Formats: sequence, structure tokens, C-alpha cells
Amino acid sequence: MIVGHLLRGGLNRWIVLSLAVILAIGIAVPAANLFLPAAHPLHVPTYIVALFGKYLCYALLALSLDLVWGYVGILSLGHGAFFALGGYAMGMYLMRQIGARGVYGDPVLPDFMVFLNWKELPWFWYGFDQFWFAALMVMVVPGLLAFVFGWFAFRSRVTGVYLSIITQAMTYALMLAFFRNNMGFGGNNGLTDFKDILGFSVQAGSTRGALFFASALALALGVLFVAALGASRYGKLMVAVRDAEARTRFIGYRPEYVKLFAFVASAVMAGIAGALYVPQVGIINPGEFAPANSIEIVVWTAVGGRGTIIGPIIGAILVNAGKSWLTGFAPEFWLFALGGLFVAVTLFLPKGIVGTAMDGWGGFRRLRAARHEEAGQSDAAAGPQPEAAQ
Amino acid sequence: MEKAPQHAVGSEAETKESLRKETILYLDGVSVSFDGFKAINNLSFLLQKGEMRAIIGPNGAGKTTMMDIITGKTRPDEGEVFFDGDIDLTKHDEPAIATMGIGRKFQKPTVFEGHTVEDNLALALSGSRSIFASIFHHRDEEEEARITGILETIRLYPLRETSAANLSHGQKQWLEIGMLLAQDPKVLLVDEPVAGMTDAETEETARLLRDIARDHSVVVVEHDMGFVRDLGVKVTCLHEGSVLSEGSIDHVSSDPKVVEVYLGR
Amino acid sequence: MTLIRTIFAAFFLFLAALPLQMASAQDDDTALRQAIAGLGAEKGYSKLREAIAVVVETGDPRGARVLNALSEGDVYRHQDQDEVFIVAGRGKELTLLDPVTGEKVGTAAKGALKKVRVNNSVRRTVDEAVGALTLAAKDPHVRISAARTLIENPDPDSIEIIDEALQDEDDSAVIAVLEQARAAAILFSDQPDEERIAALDKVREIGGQEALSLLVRARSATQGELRDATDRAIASVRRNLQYWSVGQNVWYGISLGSVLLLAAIGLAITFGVMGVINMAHGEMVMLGAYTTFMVQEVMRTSFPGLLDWSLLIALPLAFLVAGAVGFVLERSVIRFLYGRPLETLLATWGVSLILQQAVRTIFGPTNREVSNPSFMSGAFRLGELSITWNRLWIVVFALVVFAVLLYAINRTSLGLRMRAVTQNRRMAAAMGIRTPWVDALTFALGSGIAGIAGMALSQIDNVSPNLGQGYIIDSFMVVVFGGVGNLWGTLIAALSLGVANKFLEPFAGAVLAKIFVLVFIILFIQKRPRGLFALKGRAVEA
Amino acid sequence: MLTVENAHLHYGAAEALRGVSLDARPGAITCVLGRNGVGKTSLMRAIVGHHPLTSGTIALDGQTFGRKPAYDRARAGIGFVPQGREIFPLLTVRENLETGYSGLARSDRSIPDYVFDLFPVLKDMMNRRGGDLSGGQQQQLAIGRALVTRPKLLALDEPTEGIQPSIIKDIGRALTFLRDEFGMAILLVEQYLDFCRELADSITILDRGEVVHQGAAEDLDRSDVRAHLTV
Amino acid sequence: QDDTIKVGILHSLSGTMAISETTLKDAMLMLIEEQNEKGGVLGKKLEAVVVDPASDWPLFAEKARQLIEQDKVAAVFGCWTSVSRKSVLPVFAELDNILFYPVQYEGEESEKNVFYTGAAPNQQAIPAVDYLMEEEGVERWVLEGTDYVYPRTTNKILEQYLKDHGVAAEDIIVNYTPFGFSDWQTEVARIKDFGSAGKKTAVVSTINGDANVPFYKELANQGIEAQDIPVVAFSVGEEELAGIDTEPLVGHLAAWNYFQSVDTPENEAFIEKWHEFTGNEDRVTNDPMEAHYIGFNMWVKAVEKAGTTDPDAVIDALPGIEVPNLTGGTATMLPNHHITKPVLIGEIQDDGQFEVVSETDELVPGDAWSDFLPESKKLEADWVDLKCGNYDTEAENCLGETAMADTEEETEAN
Ligand SMILES: Nc1ncnc2c1ncn2[C@@H]1O[C@H](COP(=O)(O)OP(=O)(O)OP(=O)(O)O)[C@@H](O)[C@H]1O
Ligand SMILES: Nc1ncnc2c1ncn2[C@@H]1O[C@H](COP(=O)(O)OP(=O)(O)OP(=O)(O)O)[C@@H](O)[C@H]1O
Ligand SMILES: NC(N)=O
Ligand SMILES: [Mg+2]
Ligand SMILES: [Mg+2]
Repeated sequence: MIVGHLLRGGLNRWIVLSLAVILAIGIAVPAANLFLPAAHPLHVPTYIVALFGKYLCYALLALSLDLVWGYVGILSLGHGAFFALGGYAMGMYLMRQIGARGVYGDPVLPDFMVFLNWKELPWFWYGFDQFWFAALMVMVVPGLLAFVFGWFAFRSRVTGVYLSIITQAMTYALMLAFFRNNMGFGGNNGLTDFKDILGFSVQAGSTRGALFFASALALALGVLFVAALGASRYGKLMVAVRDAEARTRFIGYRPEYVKLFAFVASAVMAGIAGALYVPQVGIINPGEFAPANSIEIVVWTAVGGRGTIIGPIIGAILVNAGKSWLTGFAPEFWLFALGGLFVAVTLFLPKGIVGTAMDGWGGFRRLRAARHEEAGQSDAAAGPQPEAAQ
Repeated sequence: MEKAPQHAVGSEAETKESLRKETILYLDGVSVSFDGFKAINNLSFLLQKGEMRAIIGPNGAGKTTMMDIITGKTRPDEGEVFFDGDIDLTKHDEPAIATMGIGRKFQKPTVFEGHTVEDNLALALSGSRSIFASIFHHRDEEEEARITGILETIRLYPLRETSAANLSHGQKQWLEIGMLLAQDPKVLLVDEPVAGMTDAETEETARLLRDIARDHSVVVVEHDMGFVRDLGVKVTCLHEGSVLSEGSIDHVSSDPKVVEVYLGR
Repeated sequence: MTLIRTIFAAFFLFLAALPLQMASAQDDDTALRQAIAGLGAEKGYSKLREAIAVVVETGDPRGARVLNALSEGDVYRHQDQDEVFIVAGRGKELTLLDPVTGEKVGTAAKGALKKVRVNNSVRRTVDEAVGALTLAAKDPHVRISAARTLIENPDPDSIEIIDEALQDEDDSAVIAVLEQARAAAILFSDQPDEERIAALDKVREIGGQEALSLLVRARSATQGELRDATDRAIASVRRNLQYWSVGQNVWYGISLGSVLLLAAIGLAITFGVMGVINMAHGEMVMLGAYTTFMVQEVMRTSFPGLLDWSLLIALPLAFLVAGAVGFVLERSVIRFLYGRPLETLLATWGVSLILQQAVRTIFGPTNREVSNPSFMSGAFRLGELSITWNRLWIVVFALVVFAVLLYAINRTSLGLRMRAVTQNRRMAAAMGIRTPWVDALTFALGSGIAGIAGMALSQIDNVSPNLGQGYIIDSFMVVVFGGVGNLWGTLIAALSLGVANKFLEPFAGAVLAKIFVLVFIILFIQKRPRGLFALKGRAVEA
Repeated sequence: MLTVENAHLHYGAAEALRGVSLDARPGAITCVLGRNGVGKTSLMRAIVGHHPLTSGTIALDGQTFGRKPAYDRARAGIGFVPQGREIFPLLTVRENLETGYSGLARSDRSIPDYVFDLFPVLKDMMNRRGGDLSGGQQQQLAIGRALVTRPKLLALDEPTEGIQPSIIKDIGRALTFLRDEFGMAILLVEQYLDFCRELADSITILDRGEVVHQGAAEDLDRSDVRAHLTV
Repeated sequence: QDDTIKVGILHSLSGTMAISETTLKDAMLMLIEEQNEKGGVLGKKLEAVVVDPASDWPLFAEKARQLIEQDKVAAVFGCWTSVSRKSVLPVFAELDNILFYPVQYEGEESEKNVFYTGAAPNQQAIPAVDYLMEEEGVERWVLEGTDYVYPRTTNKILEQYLKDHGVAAEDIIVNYTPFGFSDWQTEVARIKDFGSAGKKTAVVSTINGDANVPFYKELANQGIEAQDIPVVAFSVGEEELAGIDTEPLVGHLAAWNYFQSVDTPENEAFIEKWHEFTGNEDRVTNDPMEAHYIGFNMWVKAVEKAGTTDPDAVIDALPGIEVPNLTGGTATMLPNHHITKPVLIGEIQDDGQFEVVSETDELVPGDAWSDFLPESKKLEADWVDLKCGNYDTEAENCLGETAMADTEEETEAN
């Protein structure tokens, strides 16, 4: 329905183009991997499929952050938590799928429970042997956390950096909790050694291809969803809340609900991204909750251009591809390059790569001038509370 | 507020209540203080349905604070605030009060700088405020027409595609008035609408407000006495958080206390 | 028991030997030499301990030299000569010293020597043996620690010797400790119950964990009234300890809080006052720590005598180095980002990666050693509180830094300008304030403070390229919890989070304690959405 | 004292000033009038150095400013009362006033008495945070703050906005006092005609970024001049 | 492109683990350079492919895949933390390559494609505890660890072992702290309290990485001396001590299979080469470096034995390979993919080195499945005869899927 709304409004051709590209990649890459012989010039090695599958998940994650940060102005420094929760929900399903094939051969208990002497499955592992349940939990768990967290935080009018920092505290606390072996999620090692998903071996080329396609599809749907929201009246409302939250109250809106909806939707998107990510990389562990990971998501989004739709996608892919390439190409110096890139983007592409590109060159110059202007105007408010909505 | 035994004031309380029923805004014995500083001091203020009232008073008299109280931004320390006879405003928050039909223009113009002029109005346009409604909302022709109408009234039609951030100070004032119109509230609280406007625009604004007042209740705060005179309505002068003088413009402006603290010689 | 006995044998002989001059014993050192040669027999540690006992039993105080050397690991056996030497120097050719006189007697190739291996138990034997010899030492501190050794190892046999020592003793501090040692010994003796009950009080006086340990150990050999009395004593010590443990937790909390304060206070400027989401803050701390390392390195190689002063020299340097980096950073990057606070996160994150890797490239990825100067080593007791000097100094230092900063920001004209510029840069310029200069100085100040925090933190933590990462999150928590832009808030937040953590830790464990504190912060922010010391009123919303 | 010559100013592609020229002499009040959005504030921004001119020159006492930053202009003697007051919200009233010290010699660092004579309310509120004041109080503080810098040229952008009538009168008296006593040059952007008519020695009317009239205050009574100010 | 044999090096050069792992990368480069000077392997030069997995576990898997698929390495030397190893396991299984893992770990694992050259718990923890019980007469134990799987498992094994040796439950406390923990005041005070109960007390530390420096600093400052309460650590080596003033720590212990101070000609040569290679006389050597030294030489020998670098052939050739270790003995690759090692207990010296105070008489074979855990007692790993990493000796079958690759029909058993 939302899409219908979007179509009524006329699909932005950039959106159409990016949807087409994403879906084309989603089909072409696995196909080129599976059906073309290794010697063929267009053959895509499995390594690349695995790599890009991961990037697509990151892209969806960045897009989900963009929904709350770019549109509603909520700088979440804890989005990795939703991603990781989605990942864990999927990981639990995959663990249950191992069945008796674990090293200790226990038909029910995952290996880590066996050697920690657990005698039976903790209640929160129930149901995860069913894919549908796991799939539901992939969305429900992050969504619920976001709902509870957001419900309190937004109603209490926690804004700006205060909100950012408590999201960071949230993911940090979750990280510490999941590190604990007693929590029943495998402690530091997390969940690994997956065998199959829906009966197909996770290592099989065709499964890989299917997961790749699923990630591309999820990303495409994510783009469609965000684009549709952005084009709706709610999209305007989100921006209004971002720019002048207090003002929206006086014309009768409840910014807390505006935020809550976006936050929950975004958490669900992040959860889905995490769920698709886990079978492709083969491990989920508490490191995904690390605050630094969440900051990286922000960085991808900013590099690509927040508030745009393709920006975060491009940012996520570009930064991660750069990281993949540089960590192999210049293992001792890649941090200089990556760090330099971040500084350069902030200085020379103030709206991120896509944001600046969309403004075009003329726009770029206008922007420099406007920035000059803005610099003074907006920091009247920027003093003690950097992200003050108003 | 009343501390006297109930039976003795029974009738008084009753008259008070019937009095209240008539009003659209009813403030009684309202006080508020900030860190010990009494900004509003036992203020009582009534606005009848359909009435337009001008409020004047020295800088710092508490005019803006009074609007803050009515719109739920500031909670009074004590006193009663009622809307439409029997809605206790102190029990509601800003969005609730706004949806009940109290609209406000701020002293310092505040608009959505990330949006175009037109979108600012579209957001303010009356209608459901629920999230899901807003997701599936589709702007129809009637709304289109209303927006165009308002754009013309506030003379920003040529600038409708301009980002509100790029408006001049006065243009923002107008846009805010426009948003208030779009909201179509029962009561309009207008804080210094003509500050930064030319004389001609001031006259225009007075005309506009008189128009609105035909089927709305309005409270206007202004320092421009010419403008207040133009409005031709009852005037209340606040001072140090309570009413100093009330009546026709001639009555109030000749009140020596008002001259002393406000108009100057 | 055998050990204790030999020690006392040694002691008596030592006392006896004291009036005699060294000279008289000098010519007759064959017994000692023979005993020393026994140290070279290779048969494991228990044999070695026996060999030590033999040395001690000779009663020759000159035996202490070789025993100390043994403990230090400087005693070698010459493979060919089958003799034991004290060895000095390093490298291939080593100097041989006579084990009795300590005179140089020749050199030997490293290959020809075999080290006499010692371990903790051997070292302990040596310490106790040499320690007992020192109950008659000149320095009262040495005597006290010798008496303390006796408290730790109460033995009825020592009563006599303590009495003897008490007679010659006139230092009241030493007497007090000796009396406690005597009581402890009585408690473990088979003296009549009344005596032992009487001793209980004195033992209790020792206080703390030590008294408790003595009492618990003695309890098993008691019965009847004595047992009841012991139990009462145990209970009273326990109770006392409990009270003190609250104090101890408060102290730990304050001390953790002061570390948080130090880590956060620079950020309270760059983030709190300027609004820059400064992800490179941790790296500024790191730079300060590495500066301290460099200073110590130079001192170690060039002015070893000044090592104790290294922190004093590192203090301004750490401030300048981190401040200078901050200055450059502000001028080259941050200044283009005012009015876009969120973008500063991206840029400073990049800067933080670069700084980390730069330090890794220059100094290597591993920890570097920064040592505690002597005034920051060890601990002292305050009642039952054990307070380590380094923590105490860090608390003091943190509070001083805080006070200076508070003064600078609120009471100086530069501070006023800083605040004006950060509140409204354009208007500040229109008031004639040189905003670029003030911006750069403010950022440099925040960074410099982070640098001196790094100097202090190098005293308790790793000096590695990861140092900063360990503090950045906590620092942001503290600043935000306290209320952004409020220095007092930062202080109170740091201390209260520290104390909360330390009260939770004993029963929840370190991991859960940390989780609880984080959850507490999240909940607290719901109650006070702008931190502990939130600014209120229109001014903030404006 | 202040001369603006052929000033052009752009916001991106939009031109806000198109060849504005204007003089402000010492000992005189120069009033700039115009409807909303004609470029009055833009002109002020150009003068104090908040926004660069695309072309044209601005000079104070014959010294052209060029790209001189705002703080150097302030130190050269321009005091500024911006539209919207721009009080430092978290500084106390006293501290707000003291921000004016930075361009002054150490010996001059005091708040002139006439500031409190003009705006007694400031004295009562010395320790209150600027941001807590009412709109009009802030406006008074903004003027007082500009006076602390002992300017040669005082530039005021709609200083009467939101101010109660008696104080508007006070401000009027203050401006004449400053002009007559110190020979200050005063550049006043206004909408409030009567105020202008009373005070101005000369007027400049802007429309769509251009000067459409320049002359004596009396001209304001001419209807062709008035036409520029109506909608 | 076929004139070199590529060898992958998968150690973090940035992030939290760089502090430990960077040295191993250098050590590998040195070993490869040296081998090339000797003429390489099978007449071909070796080429090191270094990547940086940046202490990021999923990145380990990605980089492993890159090394194998893209760079076509013949074997990979890498990983430090268990989680990084776990993360790459499926990749090595899928692409059938070889990983040499050089760090002491928790055991409970034996994979066809992995060779464990670090210590299993029975090669480090148990002998260390034995030493303390016998030599120091320790009766009371604090098991202090970082909260992750290696300490958890090790402590579990130790707890069982101690109880089997008559230690009462109240004489053992187990405590975990987070990674990078730095405020040790409370914990150290607790150790002090626990140690003052009149029984000889020792601390067994499985504290990891960065948390050690503040821990030892706090120990020193609170005056816990080795003579009173010795601390024996399993994760503190020469490298970690380089960051601490060891003067107050003399006598605290560590258990490893190698110390730099070991006085053998092989070690002397190794250290000399290391100093030459790094151009720094102060660079220390440590146990995981020796493990790589052993692992690398084993691989070279196995490749030569197999006459090919083909992983399957090399995997088959490896068990039974013997190479000298640096402590004067011989390391043998066992069928369970672990090796034989001597266990050394060393005491910290004031120069930041360890002095060996005890040494097992014989080489200890690494045990993949601990005999002190009920679930794994019955398991056995044998890739030569049983072709199984987790053979259930009671049910006499190969558990789980590990066996599937080799013996298809057995999968029905599940
Ligand atoms: N949050 C606050 N903290 C402290 N004082 C406040 C606060 N809010 C308002 N005040 C004070 O309360 C008084 C009333 O302010 P208010 O803004 O209502 O005045 P006003 O009548 O609107 O004045 P103006 O005509 O200047 O706009 C002023 O003296 C102001 O300084
Ligand atoms: N930052 C900006 N970016 C783009 N356009 C701007 C900006 N500021 C002002 N403008 C435009 O420039 C024109 C002149 O604005 P200016 O603020 O100078 O008007 P003004 O004469 O001061 O009006 P007012 O009386 O309303 O204050 C207006 O049309 C406005 O829309
Ligand atoms: N295997 C370890 N030490 O993590
Ligand atoms: Mg007001
Ligand atoms: Mg203007």
C-alpha cells in the first residue's frame, strides 16, 4: 500500500534505477558464480559472492540507520545491537539445525551448552528449531527492544547526544551481557559452525547464491520502503521533527510517536540485515554489539550521504570494499587510508558522496556558500547541546 | 485557590463555574516562578468564545509565559487553566492541547527550516495527526486549494518552493501566521505578529486578524500601539505577571499606571 | 617448624656474635664456606632449602651476603671447580665474587657456570632467615618488619626471643608490634587458657585481615571458654572489617571515579563546551601516555637519577604534545565543521584511526613500559583501609586538574570568550572576539587536558595504541550523564558512577556491575533527559 | 565614516543586494528602510562581515574592509545589534556585556554607566542567564552589549522589534544621545516609520536589493517614497 | 605464477589484538625468509601473503577466504583468539586448506584442517597447578579470568582437577572480569582477603591481553608478593611483560611451553635471528612464536614428504612429523593434530624475562578432549586411523558431521 502511495507520487527515477541495479546484481552475481565456468572471464568467484553478500547486508543496515538518522535526526550509536539481535535470532535457528551433528553429538543442545554442562535447553531457545519462528523473532526481538527503548526515551524527551549516548550504553550493556557465558548465547565465541539452513547446506554454492539474492531483495524492499515513507506526509513529518521537534508539538503532532515508528521500523530492518548476514559470514558473536561497530555504521552512512536513499548504500559498500581491499593490499597502512578518507569526505563532500553528487557541481558551490552562512546561524543552538533539535 | 469553608462560598463557586462555562479560555489565580522569580503572579484572565483580545505590557511582564502555560509548554505552579469551559489544560500536553484547537504563533518565528514554504503549510494543515494516517495520507484538491489560498494571503506564493531556512525574518513571521491559519484552531494565540513588519504590512495583518476573529477566538500580544488600536478590541495590560489594567484601548492607554510602566511619557 | 627453629638459632648466634668483632670470625670461615658449597648441590628446591638452613646454622652473619645474592639469582656454581660464587655482570664473561667476602676473585665464561635456580619457596626461606637476623637491626623500620614477619608466622618458640628483644627495645612503635607478635605467639602456644584469652585482645588489636587470619587459625586448637572468647574476638574483628569495607568501597569508588574524571574532563571541553563529538579524544589521552613513556625513556638512558621526577617533566610535555596535536587538528579539520556537529564524529573518527595507526607504526603495537616513581608505589594503611599511593595521587591530581579547569573556564576572560564563541560563533566575532584563535585554543586546551590525563593513566594502565579506545566510551558516558556543558556535572557523574560500580562489584561481579551501571545510566536519563546537572529554562531551549 | 559602494551580495545563485551604495556619517543617524526580504539584513551582514560581498566595497574611515573578518571590523569600531538579538543564551547578563571587552585596552574594560541609565532592567538582571530574559529584555541587552565595545559606528537591525513603547522612546533618546554626545555614526535598519522619521538624519530605502530612494528624513512624507514601503 | 608457493599469514595488525598478533606476523616473515635462503620448498620460493583481519572476527573469515580462494595459498598461519579460530573453521573446511594455530587454547576441538601447535589445557594448566601444589604447598585457589571461553573452560577443567585432588569447594573462588578490564582494586583486595585465611593461596590467572598490565600494577601496589600469594598466568609472556616494571613482580609465575630464557643452542640461534630480522635487540620472543616455528617447520617437512603442497596430501603427511622445538626436545605432530610439548613453569625476573623453575621430565602430548570434563572424557580425536575429530569411544562412533566428509555412510548414525 505504501508502495502504491509512492507510485502515485511518481517514482523518483533514481530510486527506480537503484532498484533495478540492486535486483540485477542480486540475480547476476550468483548466476555468474554458479553457471559460468571458473575460466570464463565473467565468472564471479565465490569469494566475491560471499564478500558482496556481506556488503548488501551492511547496506541494508546503513539504510536502516539512515531512516532514523537522516530523516528523523536520531543519531543512534547503538544500531549494531538490532543488527546483532537479528543475527542471533537467525544464529539460534542455525544452531538448532545442527542437531546431533555437533562435536558432542547431542541432538538438542548446541556444543557450547554441552561443555558448559547445561542439562537442558533454556526456555528462550524454544521454538528456534522452526524457521518461521526464527524469522519472526528476527523482526520481533529487535523491534520490541526498539519499541521499549524508544517508548521510554522519546516520551521522556531524551534527544540529541543524550539519546545517542544511551543507545551506545544499550549496545555496550548488551555486548557485556552476551559476552557472559551464563547468558546462554555462547559467550565470546558466539554461535558458529552452522551446517544448514532450511535443509540446504550453508556452504553450498547454490545456498550462497540464494542468500545473496535474498539480501539483494531485502535491500531493494528496504529502499522501496524508505523511499515510500520519505515521499509520504509522514516523511515530511520526520524531517519536521528532525529540524524542530518542539514546534511539531504545537501543531498537534506527537514527535515521540513519529520517532518511535521510525525507530522500530529501522530496528526491524537492521534485524533482517543481521539475519541475512549471519548465514553468509558463518558466525555471530557479541563483537557485533561493540559500540565501535555501531559507530562504523554511522560512518558508512555519513560517507555516502545521510538523508539520501542510495547514499548509505553506496557508503556501506564503498567503505567496506575499501576495507576489504586495503586490509589485504596494504595491511600495515590501511588505517591511514581509511581514516584519511573519512576526514576528506567530511571536508570536501559535506553531504556525503551521494548528497554532494546530487547537488551537482553548481549545487556544490551554492552549498559552500550556504554552509558559510549556516555555520554562524545554526550554532546559536549548537552550543551546549550539539544536536539540539531546536 | 479558595480556602474559605465550602458552604459560605457555595454560590460564589457556582457563579464561578457558570462564568467559566461561557469562556473559551479561563485562567484563574495562575502563578509560575522560575528559580524563585515569579514570572506570573496570581493571574486571572478570561476570554469569551469568539472574542479577540489584545494584550500589551512591558517587556518581561509575562505575556509569552502566559501563552506557554495555555499551550502546555509551562506547567503553572498553581491556579486553574480551562479551555472551552471545562477542559483542564494543566492535565494535557502540547500536542493534545494543539489538537483540541489552540494554535500558536511564537514570538521568535519558528518554522521547519528543512521544508519548503508549501510543505510547512501542508504539515500544519488541519486533519488527523496519527502516524498511520500520515503514512497513507494523500493530498487532495481541497487541501491543495486551501494551501494555495493561504500562500496568497501571506503573499509567499512566489516563494512556495523556497526552503523556509532561506526566508528573511519578516517572511518567516508571515509563514508562521500562515501555518496558524492552516491549522484552523478555535483559539489563536499570536505573539507579536507585526514585529519586523512594515506599516503597510501591519495594517494588512490587522485586517487579517479581524477577519479571522469573526469565527475564531484570538489573543494577540503586541507592542505596536497603532496596530492594537487598529484591531479595535478589548485590551489587557499585564505587569509583573498579573493584570494591571483592562478595557478599551483608550481606557487602558490613558491609565496612568500603564503610561508609567509601559507607554512612557 | 624446622625453618623457624633454624631462624632462631641464627638469631641467637647473631646476638651472641654481635659484641664480637667481625675480625674474630673472619679467619674461621671454613664452616661457612663448606655450608655455602652445599648450595651448589643440584637436587631440587627442597634440598636447596636445607642447604640454606645449613648456612644459617653456621650462625655466621656473613652468610647473609650469599643468601641475599641467592635470592636475587646471582649465585652460580662453577662446573669445573665445583665451587659456588656470586656472579656479577652480564654477557659472555662474568665476574666471580667470593661468596663470603664479596671480593672479586676472577672471571669465568658463561658456559662454565651454572646458575643455582631458586624459586619462591627458596626466596621465602631466605627472606625469613635474613629477616629474623634483622630483629636487632639499627633501623627501627627494619625491626618493625622483622617483628611483622613474626606475627605472620606465630610460633610459641619465639616468645622467649621476643621478650629478649622487648627488653632492649625503646622505640614505642616497635614495642607495640613486638607485643602483638608476642600475643600471637602465646595464642598458638600451650600456655594456660587465661593467658591465651588475655592475648586475644592484643591479637585483635593487630586488626584487619591479619588478625582474622590468626584468630581463625588459632580457633581449631581451642575449646571451652577459650573457644568462646576466640569466637567473640573473631566476630568483633569481622564486624569491624565490615564497617571498614564500606569505607574501602567508597575509596575504591572515588579512585575509579577520579580515573573516569581524568579521562572525561578533556572531553568535557571539546565535546561539552565546544560540541565537537570528539572520537579522537581517547587518542589524545594516548598521546599523553606515550609522551610520558618517551620522557621516562630519555631519563632511563640519560638521567637515571631523575626517574622519580619524570612525571613532573612529563606533565607539561604531555599537555603540550596533545595540545599541539589538538591545535593542528582544530585548524586543519574541525574548524570547517562548526555548525555541523554530527560531521565532527566522522572526521574525528578518521583522525582517531590515523593517530592509532601512527603510534602503532612509530612505537610498535605492543605495550610500552611506564614505571611508577617511588612516591607512587606501594600502599599505606589508614585504619583498616589500604590505600595505594598511585591511586591517592591520581585522585588528588584529578581534583586539582578539575579545579584549575573550572577556574579557567568560569573565571578568566579567555574562559568567557570560549563560552561565548561556542554559544554563538558569529555573534562572538561581531563582538570583536578572535574566534579562530579562541576555537583553536579551546580545542587545544581540551586536548592538552586529555594529554595530562594520559600521563596519569599511564601509571595504572597499559601504554599501548589501544589505550584511548578503552576510555572513550566511558568518557562520553560521564560527560553525558553529568549533563553536557557542565563541569560540575562531569565531576559528580564520574565520582558517582565510580562509587556505584565499586559497590556493585563485590556482589555482582565486575561484568554485571558494569552492565548495571549502564542500565542505570539509561534509566536515569529518562528521568533527567539532559543529565544530572541539566541546565534548565528558556536559555537552553533557545 | 562608513561608505558602502556598489555592493552586490549573493546567497548561492539568488542575489540579495544589487549595487547598493550608502554613506553613514559620524554624528548622524542613517536609516535604512524597506519591506520584508528586500535585503536590509543582508546589507548589515555585509557590513559587519558575516557574509562576503560578491562585488563592491565597504570602507570605514577610508579603510576598505575587503575580506576582513568580523572580529577585525568590530575592533575597528563597528558595534552590531543583530536582528533576532543573538544573545549568548548561557552567559549571564554581565557576561554577555563583558564579551564586548575583547577589543578594548585593559584599562577600558568596564561597562559604561549610560548603558544602565538607558536600560535599568539590565542592572537588576545582571546574574540571570541571557537566554532566560524576555524578548524585549534581550533586545535591550543586545544594544547594551554593542555599546560596551565603544563603537564608532553602531549598526542596529530593527532594534525596536518586540520592545515596549516606553523603551522604544528610551532607545530613541539613547541614539540621539550617542550621536550628539560621542559623534557616533549610527546606521539603523527599521520598519517602524515613526521612529525613523523622528530620529533619522538621512534615509535610504531598499527594494529588491536595490536602493530606490536616498534623501532626508522629511522625504518620508512623500507618497512616492511611501509607495516603496507598501505592499 | 607457479614458481612460488604462497603462504598466508592471518594475524591482526590493528585493533585490540594487534598488540599480540603483530609479532607473530613478523615471526612468520622471518621463518619464510629463512626458508627461502635455504632454497625454499620443493625447489620453489615461498611467498608470504599478509592480510590484516583487524581483530574483527567476521573479517577473519573473509580474509581466510580471500587467502585461499583469491591468493591460492598452500597453508595459512594465523589466528590468536579462539573466536577468530572458530570464525575461520568453516572456511577452511569448505575450501579444504590448512590452518596452523599457534596459541594455547581451551581444547575441546580437533578439526581435519587445523593443526594446533599451541598448548591444550593439559599442556599448560594442569602441570602448573601440580607445581604449585607440590612446590608451594598451595591449598587455596583463586581462578581469575577474563570472561570468555578459554578461561571458562580452563577453569572448569581446573576446578574439577583440584576437587579430585581434595581441595574443598570453599577453598576455590572463580572470578571473571570483562575484556580490557582496568580497575582491579576490588578484585585484588578480594584476592588478598581470600589469601589471608591462613592457608597458602595462589592465583591462577587466565586474564587476557591488555587487562594484565593494570592487574599486575595493582598487585604490585597492593603489595601482593609472589612469596605470599603467587600468581600463575597462562596468557602472560615476555611480550606482555615488556609493558610492566617487573621489579615488584619477581617470583610470580607463568606456565608455557617455551621461554625466551631457555638456554639451548637452537633458542640462542633463533633469538639471534629474530634480533637480526627485526633490527632490534630488545624485541623479545615468546611461546606462540615458537609454536609457529614448530608449525612452519612441520609444514615444510610434510610438504617435502608429500612432494606437493596439495592440502589433502599435506594433511595426511603431517601426523607423525617430528621437528626440533626450541627447548631442546622434539615436537611430534599427533594424530589428533596437536603436538607434544614440554611444560615449563617460569618465574618472572626483574629483567622482564622468565626463569624456568620447573619443567616436565617428558614431553606432554596435547589432548584435544579433556579428561576432566565429563562430556569430553569419552571423546578421542584421531585423523590417521579413525579419521575423526570426535570419536566416541563408548558408543564407538564418530560424532557429528566432522566425519561426514570422509565416511559418508556413517552419517546415517545420526
Ligand atoms: N525559564 C526562565 N527562567 C528564568 N526566568 C524566566 C524564564 N522564563 C521567563 N523568565 C522571566 O519571566 C519574565 C516574563 O517573561 P515573558 O517572556 O513572559 O515576558 P513577555 O511579557 O513575553 O515580554 P516581552 O514583551 O519582552 O516578550 C521575564 O522577566 C523573564 O526574564
Ligand atoms: N541564508 C539565506 N540563504 C538564501 N537566501 C536568503 C538567506 N537569507 C536571506 N535570504 C533571502 O534574501 C532576501 C533578503 O533577505 P534579508 O534578510 O536581507 O531581508 P530583510 O530586508 O532583512 O527582511 P526583513 O525585514 O524581513 O528582516 C530575502 O528574499 C531572503 O529570502
Ligand atoms: N585461545 C585463546 N587464548 O584465546
Ligand atoms: Mg514575549
Ligand atoms: Mg531583516
